[in-house]
Amino acid sequence: MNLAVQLPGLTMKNPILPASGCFGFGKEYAELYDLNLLGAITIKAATGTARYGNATPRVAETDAGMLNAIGLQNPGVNQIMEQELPFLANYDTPIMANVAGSTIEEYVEVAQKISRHPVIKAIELNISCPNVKEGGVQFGTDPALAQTVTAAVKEVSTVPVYVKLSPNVTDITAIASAAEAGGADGLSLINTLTGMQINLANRRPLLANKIGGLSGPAVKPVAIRMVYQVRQVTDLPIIGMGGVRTAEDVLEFLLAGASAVAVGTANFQHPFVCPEIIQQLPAVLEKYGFANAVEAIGKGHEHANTHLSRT
Amino acid sequence: MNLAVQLPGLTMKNPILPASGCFGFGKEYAELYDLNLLGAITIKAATGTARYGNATPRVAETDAGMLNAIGLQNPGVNQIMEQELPFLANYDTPIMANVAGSTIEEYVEVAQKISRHPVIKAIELNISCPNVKEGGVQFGTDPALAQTVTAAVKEVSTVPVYVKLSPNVTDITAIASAAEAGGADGLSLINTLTGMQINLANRRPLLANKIGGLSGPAVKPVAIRMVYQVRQVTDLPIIGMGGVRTAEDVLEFLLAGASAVAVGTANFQHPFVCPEIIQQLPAVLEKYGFANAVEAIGKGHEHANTHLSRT
Amino acid sequence: MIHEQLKIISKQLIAKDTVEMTFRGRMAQEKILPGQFLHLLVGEGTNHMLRRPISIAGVDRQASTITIIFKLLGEGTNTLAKAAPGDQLDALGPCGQGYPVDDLQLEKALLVGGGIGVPPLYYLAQCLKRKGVHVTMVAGFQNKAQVFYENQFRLLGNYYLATDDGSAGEKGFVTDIINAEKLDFDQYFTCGPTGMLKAVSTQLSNQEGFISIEQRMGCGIGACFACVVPAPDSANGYKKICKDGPVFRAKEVVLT
Amino acid sequence: MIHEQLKIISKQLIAKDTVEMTFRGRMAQEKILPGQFLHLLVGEGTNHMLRRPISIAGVDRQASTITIIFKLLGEGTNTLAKAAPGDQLDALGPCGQGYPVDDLQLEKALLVGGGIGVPPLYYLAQCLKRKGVHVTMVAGFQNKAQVFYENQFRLLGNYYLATDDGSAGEKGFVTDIINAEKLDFDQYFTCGPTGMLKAVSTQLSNQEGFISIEQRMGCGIGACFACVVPAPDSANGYKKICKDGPVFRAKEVVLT
Ligand SMILES: Cc1cc2nc3c(=O)[nH]c(=O)nc-3n(C[C@H](O)[C@H](O)[C@H](O)COP(=O)(O)OP(=O)(O)OC[C@H]3O[C@@H](n4cnc5c(N)ncnc54)[C@H](O)[C@@H]3O)c2cc1C
Ligand SMILES: Cc1cc2nc3c(=O)[nH]c(=O)nc-3n(C[C@H](O)[C@H](O)[C@H](O)COP(=O)(O)OP(=O)(O)OC[C@H]3O[C@@H](n4cnc5c(N)ncnc54)[C@H](O)[C@@H]3O)c2cc1C
Ligand SMILES: Cc1cc2nc3c(=O)[nH]c(=O)nc-3n(C[C@H](O)[C@H](O)[C@H](O)COP(=O)(O)O)c2cc1C
Ligand SMILES: Cc1cc2nc3c(=O)[nH]c(=O)nc-3n(C[C@H](O)[C@H](O)[C@H](O)COP(=O)(O)O)c2cc1C
Ligand code: FES
Ligand code: FES
Repeated sequence: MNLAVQLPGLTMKNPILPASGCFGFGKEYAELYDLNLLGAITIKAATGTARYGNATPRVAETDAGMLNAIGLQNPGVNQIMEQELPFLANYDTPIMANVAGSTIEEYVEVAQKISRHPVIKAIELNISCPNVKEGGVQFGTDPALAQTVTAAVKEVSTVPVYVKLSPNVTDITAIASAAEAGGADGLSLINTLTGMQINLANRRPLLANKIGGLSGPAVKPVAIRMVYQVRQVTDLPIIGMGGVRTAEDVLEFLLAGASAVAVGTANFQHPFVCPEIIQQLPAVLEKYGFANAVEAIGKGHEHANTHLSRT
Repeated sequence: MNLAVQLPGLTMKNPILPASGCFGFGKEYAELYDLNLLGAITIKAATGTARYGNATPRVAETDAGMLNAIGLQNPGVNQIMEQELPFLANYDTPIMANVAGSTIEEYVEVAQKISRHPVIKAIELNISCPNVKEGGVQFGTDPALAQTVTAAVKEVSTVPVYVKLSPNVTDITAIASAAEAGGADGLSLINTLTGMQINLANRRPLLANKIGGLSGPAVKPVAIRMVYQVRQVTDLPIIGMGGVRTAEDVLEFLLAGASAVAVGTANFQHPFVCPEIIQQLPAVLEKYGFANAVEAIGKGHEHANTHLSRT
Repeated sequence: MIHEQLKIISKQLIAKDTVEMTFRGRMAQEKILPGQFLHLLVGEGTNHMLRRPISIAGVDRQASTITIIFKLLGEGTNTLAKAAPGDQLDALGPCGQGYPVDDLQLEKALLVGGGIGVPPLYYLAQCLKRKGVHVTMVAGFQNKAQVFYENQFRLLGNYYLATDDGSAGEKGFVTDIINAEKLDFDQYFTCGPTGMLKAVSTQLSNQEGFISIEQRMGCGIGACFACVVPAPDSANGYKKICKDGPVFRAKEVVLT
Repeated sequence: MIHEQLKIISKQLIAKDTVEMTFRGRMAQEKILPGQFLHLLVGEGTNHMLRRPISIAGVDRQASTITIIFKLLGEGTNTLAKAAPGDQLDALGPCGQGYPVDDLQLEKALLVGGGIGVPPLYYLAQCLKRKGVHVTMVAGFQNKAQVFYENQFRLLGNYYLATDDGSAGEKGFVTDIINAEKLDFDQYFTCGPTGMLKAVSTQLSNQEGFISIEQRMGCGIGACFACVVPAPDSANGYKKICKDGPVFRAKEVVLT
């Protein structure tokens, strides 16, 4: 069965890509399986200079999910380009660079540099990291800022730009529309929901950063809702994510309107989850009456009224 | 061990109360156990006139949670007062009435009437129901409207007013502060997160209303985070809820800053969950070094810096 | 209705993806009407926050056992099926209102069941037979592999079988059989997918009958309003399937 | 590192809340250093999205078995403990970097373990002994009920025991014993709670030593940056515990 999907900049063999931050720069998973199996790869966020990130503990388990507060740890854009990207040139899987920053200037600098690296086929503009005090989340919650930073990055990027949206907003469609107005080539959603766990024994938030980002199956209904709503206000291609761990989950995102589907947290539970999903996807598509992956995209909207309750 | 907590209007034997909409008007659970065991009871939302609610299906299961789109079905405030409340007069457990509406006038009418019924000891102002097109959710996402409706209801209510907050907002503290400015006596959080599930077989949203409210353990980290954040901006008592199913969960909410803790979805999984939690709470409090329930309230903040990352 | 850990005493696959499970428990001593259901907890921890409603397909008061029959459909029923004899299942029951066997005045009953709507009708057939009522059962299944309890029903009265693909019994729907056989009865009793319920109750709209409805449930005890069905002539305009049903007089509710 | 369904061949409670579990699998044929760990999947479905890291406490290449010892702490370890001989556990391993036994030049080793830090030191003691190194073990536990493997360690060398309450061995901490006994050694190897690691490495700051650190993990393979520890002299300023550790030279990392 033909699983291929075509998104701006990303010619994908199948609609599956690991989500940013859950796959490092690919090296570790490359020891487990052939990265050429993947539709694409999103690498860990890059910032202008190296960041150490937050203190530990940085992760906590929650029911059907987890919290993380890594805090954008990365060696900085230059080192990523020198030390990490050459390895990825060994594969014919398109790479999407997740770009983060504290200021528009930083976003612009990183995007300008990294988009010029030959392995990078698209940029995912991370305006939604909840885990750093100045990590760009204000860009993800204020439509005007979202539009401005998107436009600034679009101007310098030599590859298509996907804007990664934060779910921690009253109206996701407003941010999606702002990104579109800023010239985004695509949207990526959802990043993590902000959450907290308190350690009963020492009576403090378990994560050193106190607040972290909730991901995993627990958030899937929120993610599906947001992809569905965003699909109704824009025609931009959507990379859907949030809680995916099975080929059925992938189909649910495709029906909701995603053109490709990213897998994050599930890699930790099952390190082979991406190739396994890719293997099972044809049977699942067939079971539900689809002849290929493209056919399923957006099909969850055909029976829908156009009017949705405002939420 | 002394589990009693004292909140405006609510003199509670213990900090546990069923959450609105998950306990009807008490009759069904009264057949299973003695309602006098409970700290308080929140009854199903009342509106000005009877509402049928949404079409079915109205519920769906999700990982560690569920979606519901009941749509505020209720027989209307008059009939609730005549047919439902007299039964609750048989118990010495304080009753909190959940009040909903589409307009400020409707909120005011319902609050004015129901607050005068002798069994009603407090009002929970539901400005956060995500499941009806005109169900008041705009009051829960716009701080100015939240303040206005709170003030209007406070003016007519003869009992303390708790404002129930929606988690579907960019900044929960802004709404909390608005409710306080409107004169709220307490806050109640969280209501459900909006979510969706798509039925793969028929390719449409599973709930007839398409979008529903996500509740259950899946959302607990979001709820804890919000209670914790709201605790830092106001001294109003907080009724915490979202995913509670064990006495440990209750302690986590107390540490986060809740003075009482409501249990919703877990009643469906384990109909005896409330009395079971109440029975186990003393041992859990003792295990973690507390001599009574009141001592634990807000104790998760003592090690905390006052500065929190804005999310 | 009581809450009990029911002990599984037997489990078997009686048709494709169809499990028959028998429990022992004091619940069997409660008054249980056919059509009432168990509301079963699935799995451990937080994986399944909602119970699963499954009809009671048989009660043996003497042996103190209750039997259910369920189809493997999704994660919940598959998890239930993994439980083994000796294990306990957390059950609420008997839930809801069943067929009012005691109050019925009739000589000839027509039972019409489709797929997983068949199990409660088996218990109903037993109760009716015990009352001296003559039972005719029309059962519909997708195909031969799905058929179960054919012999058991034949022992209780007339039995007609239809399958969608004709691989067993007549090819067609239960309504085709009712049409073709001109069956004679005082009241009918039907349970199955909504499409079938609509077809049967329309076809038999001149007769008195009872239908049993399925709906996704939350609490299963009448507290959450998840499972309502419009009932235009009732005081509130609706009925709760879990508490007022799942069995209703055919004309009492509006199938949606 | 490989991914394998390890078959449980034995399970026993060896002290209060402490389970010893032995698996059979081809993983036992991999090169496994003491200090390396298994990253174990817990339960089914979505209840546990994170695996649990548990140190390897013994390897028998001939029998093709791997042994772990773990303490029942929370939901994860309690679920693991429910698995029975014959069941399979989904494991990644051997993960991380262990004590570099092959490269070490020493005659006398001091091993200092606290609580669930003791298990990897047992495998280390075996490897060292095999190399002809003289082993002195100082083990600390909360109380007598928690003590395990005392006899096994005694067979491998000197053994000192401390408990917080004095219910077995000396009353006090491992550092008290090191102080009191003026133990003689070339290098030390320690594993246990962070407080103990800090105390031991401060006390022995003039000596060469290795420590093994715990931290909450995501991926367990170096991809998620959950488990970093500051390492001021390294190229990046940090190390990943799951991949570069959990064993480090004592002066390489800063305990937080
Ligand atoms: C009163 C009543 C009696 C029933 N009796 C039987 C019976 O005797 N034998 C039998 O095989 N089945 C019966 N069913 C249907 C049975 O409840 C569902 O097949 C079962 O809940 C599916 O669960 P699952 O996890 O396997 O499927 P999933 O589709 O994974 O379930 C997801 C969710 O949807 C709900 N759901 C899915 N299908 C149905 C359905 N048809 N009705 C209600 N809820 C549903 C589940 O309870 C669960 O909450 C009955 C349903 C009702 C309402
Ligand atoms: C490299 C390494 C080796 C270890 N070796 C052993 C061993 O040999 N024997 C043993 O008993 N324990 C060992 N531990 C600790 C063990 O991983 C935890 O006790 C276990 O994960 C607790 O899980 P739980 O679900 O029972 O507890 P919970 O507290 O419910 O766990 C919740 C979450 O916190 C994590 N967590 C809790 N405590 C720890 C901890 N101390 N270290 C890392 N993560 C933690 C869990 O993995 C899980 O993600 C080791 C830890 C590490 C990092
Ligand atoms: C440990 C961890 C680190 C993450 N780091 C990043 C990141 O650097 N940049 C980013 O845009 N998203 C990051 N995310 C968010 C994921 O890319 C994804 O949007 C989110 O986790 C939802 O998908 P999931 O439920 O499949 O994990 C991270 C998530 C996790 C769990
Ligand atoms: C079936 C159902 C119906 C609900 N109805 C109401 C309601 O009428 N009014 C209200 O304020 N909240 C309502 N809620 C929200 C709950 O009161 C509670 O805020 C939410 O479910 C989170 O708690 P939980 O995770 O313990 O369920 C409802 C929740 C559920 C699951
Ligand atoms: S399932 Fe809750 S009222 Fe019927
Ligand atoms: S746990 Fe993921 S990098 Fe160590």
